[in-house]
Amino acid sequence: MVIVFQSKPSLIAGGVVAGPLEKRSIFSQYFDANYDDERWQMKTNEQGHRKMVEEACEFAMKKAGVKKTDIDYFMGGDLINQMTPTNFAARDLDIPFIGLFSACATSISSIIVASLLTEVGASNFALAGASSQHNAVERQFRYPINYGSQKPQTAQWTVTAAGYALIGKHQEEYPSIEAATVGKSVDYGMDDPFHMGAAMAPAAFQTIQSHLEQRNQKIYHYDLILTGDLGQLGLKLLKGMFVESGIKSEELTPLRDAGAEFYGQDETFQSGASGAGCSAAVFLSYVIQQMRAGTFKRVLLVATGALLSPLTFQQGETIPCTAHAIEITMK
Amino acid sequence: MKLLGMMLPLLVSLSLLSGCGEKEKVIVYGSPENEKEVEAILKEEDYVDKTTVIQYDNSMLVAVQIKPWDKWKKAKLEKKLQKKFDEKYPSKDVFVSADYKIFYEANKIKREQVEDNKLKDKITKLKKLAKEET
Amino acid sequence: MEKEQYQQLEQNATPKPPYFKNVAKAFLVGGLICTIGQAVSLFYIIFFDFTEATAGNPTVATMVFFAMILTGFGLYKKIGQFAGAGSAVPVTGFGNAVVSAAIEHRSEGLVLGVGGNLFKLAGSVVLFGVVSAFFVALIKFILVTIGVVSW
Amino acid sequence: MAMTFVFAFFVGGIICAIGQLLMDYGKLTPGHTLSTLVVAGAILDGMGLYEPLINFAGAGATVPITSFGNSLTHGAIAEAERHGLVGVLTGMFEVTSSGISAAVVFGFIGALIFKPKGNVD
Repeated sequence: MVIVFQSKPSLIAGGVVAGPLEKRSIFSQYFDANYDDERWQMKTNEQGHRKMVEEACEFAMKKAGVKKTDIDYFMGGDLINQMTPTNFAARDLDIPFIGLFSACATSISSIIVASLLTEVGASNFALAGASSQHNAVERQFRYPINYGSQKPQTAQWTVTAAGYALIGKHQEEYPSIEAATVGKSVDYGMDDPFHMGAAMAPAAFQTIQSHLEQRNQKIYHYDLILTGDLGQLGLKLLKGMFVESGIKSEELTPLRDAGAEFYGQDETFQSGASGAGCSAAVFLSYVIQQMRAGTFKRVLLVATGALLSPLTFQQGETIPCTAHAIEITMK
Repeated sequence: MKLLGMMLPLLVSLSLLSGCGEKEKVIVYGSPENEKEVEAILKEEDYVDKTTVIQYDNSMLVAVQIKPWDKWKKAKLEKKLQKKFDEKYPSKDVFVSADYKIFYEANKIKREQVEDNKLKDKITKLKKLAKEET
Repeated sequence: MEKEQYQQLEQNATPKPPYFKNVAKAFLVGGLICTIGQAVSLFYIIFFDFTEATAGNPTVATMVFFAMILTGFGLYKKIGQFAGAGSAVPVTGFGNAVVSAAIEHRSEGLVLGVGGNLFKLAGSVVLFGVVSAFFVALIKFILVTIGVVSW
Repeated sequence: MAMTFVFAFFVGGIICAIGQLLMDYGKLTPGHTLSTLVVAGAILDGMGLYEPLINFAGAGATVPITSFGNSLTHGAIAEAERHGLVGVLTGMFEVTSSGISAAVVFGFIGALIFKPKGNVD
């Protein structure tokens, strides 16, 4: 089940672009750019979403000193129907493209595929990541933006951000990917689209547990186990599951959640942030920069995604979720 | 909670304001030949708050305002008063209405001291207005 | 961990909504909107030829106009987050549902976007209003013909 | 007339409080809540309870969405009284049309003027 990369592909650079509201995030100093207009001066939200993806890729390439023509593969996805923003960004980037959908776990699933291509030698440089735009996602999954509905405390705020990593052959001075675990689709009977954290926590638990087992490691081997967007409640549930499985709660200190911390303790965002952009932005900016600065040696990045659609909710289905993990180390 | 603190005093004052003093309860305008009688009828009905009556030869408009708490049965009370006035003045064409618009217009007629022929038109206009459904 | 065990864990961990606070906020804002509605209908009664019975129609239209302005400037969303049902139940909520859907789908064009999605949220209100009115009136009609009830 | 303001505030507030309870306690979506209230308005009018409420509370009863169900039923019943069974259908929008026509017209105008604005502050 766990994939071990002998050649240890490296995360050479991470390009992260976020929207105006994300200036309020505690990670915003690590982002490459915060745009003032939520639609990137474009006519529609979806076009703004596409422009954001392109800019994130440009930042990643610029930071790595690589041109568009040198990139072998472009991998990514988002939450919009048929991932059109990423597809249209691929059209303009003009790079061989594979679209991936694992909801908010797309950031890690695309990095896993890119690493595999690098491992087998098919790719020298690959762009992999994910993105989400608040307006475009909300109007598709929930309600029109200006609709006056009341969000419960369990709700999370979809982040407007795009994070793309440039993955290449192993290089000592960059964080490198040692192993990865592809998560299953886990459904514990949660059906409330306004309480995604509860739906995704079991998937994160299963992926982390199987990764640790297969790598026969323990939680304390890691400086940081960062889940994608469980939110404050989801993280509480994840910790509860670990305590239930016999691990003492003080051993869970490395366990943190990007969504829960994204907007700090700001009441207006209820249970925290969510969206493919949340995990992508935090993983590929904060985590990479902290690892290169030496704060973290061994990190497990676990992006969590809820695989529902507005239709399945209306048809009374519960929400299956998935979580993909990559283990990154830095010398 | 600060909103709650602001709202309550405003609300309490609003409800006190309405229970103000006794203005004269019944105003009769036009040809006041049976003013005393009309007042007597209306005195009997405890649910009646204020009334303005407009009379002109044989047509009579009774614009009544029902006490707030009795407004539940406004429709029934209106019919009851109408029946009462019809029995009292079979010869006259009486029209009772508990609608605030009719009451407001009736007071306007009195204020503007509208005279004879215009008075007749006003009364028919108000009757038509009161009967409107939509 | 089994599904039931997890669902139990989730029940305890998820905080219950603050019932009393939400109801109080809904009561206040809902009451306020209805008071504004009363002022608007009084305005129509005094300055236009509307009686207490017929003033409802222009009042509702004016309240929907207010809802459009508030929705357009993105303020209704903030009121809605604070008041919940207090802003959704009055007719301004109905107006907000229609106007927000129209604004949202403007990017898909007037015919397919606005036209196709205008009643995406408020359509259910119209549907259940008409259907329930039909059955209630039908039942009443039957009862009257049987003679159990009078008009 | 001033007392009607107070009654409008309380009755309107109570109807919205009921809606909030339906949403929080009954875990209904806004769509379900509004539909339930409209049906309730229709049933109340069928039993002849809603008209007195309008007389008593004025806008407190006409502004909440329950008044939409009420006026639909009212129109249908009135027309059924005059024209028999077919009146149930023909009379539906007799009394109320301003709610929907206003919503459609202002929806269209709103769509022309405004753009969806997410929270950017």
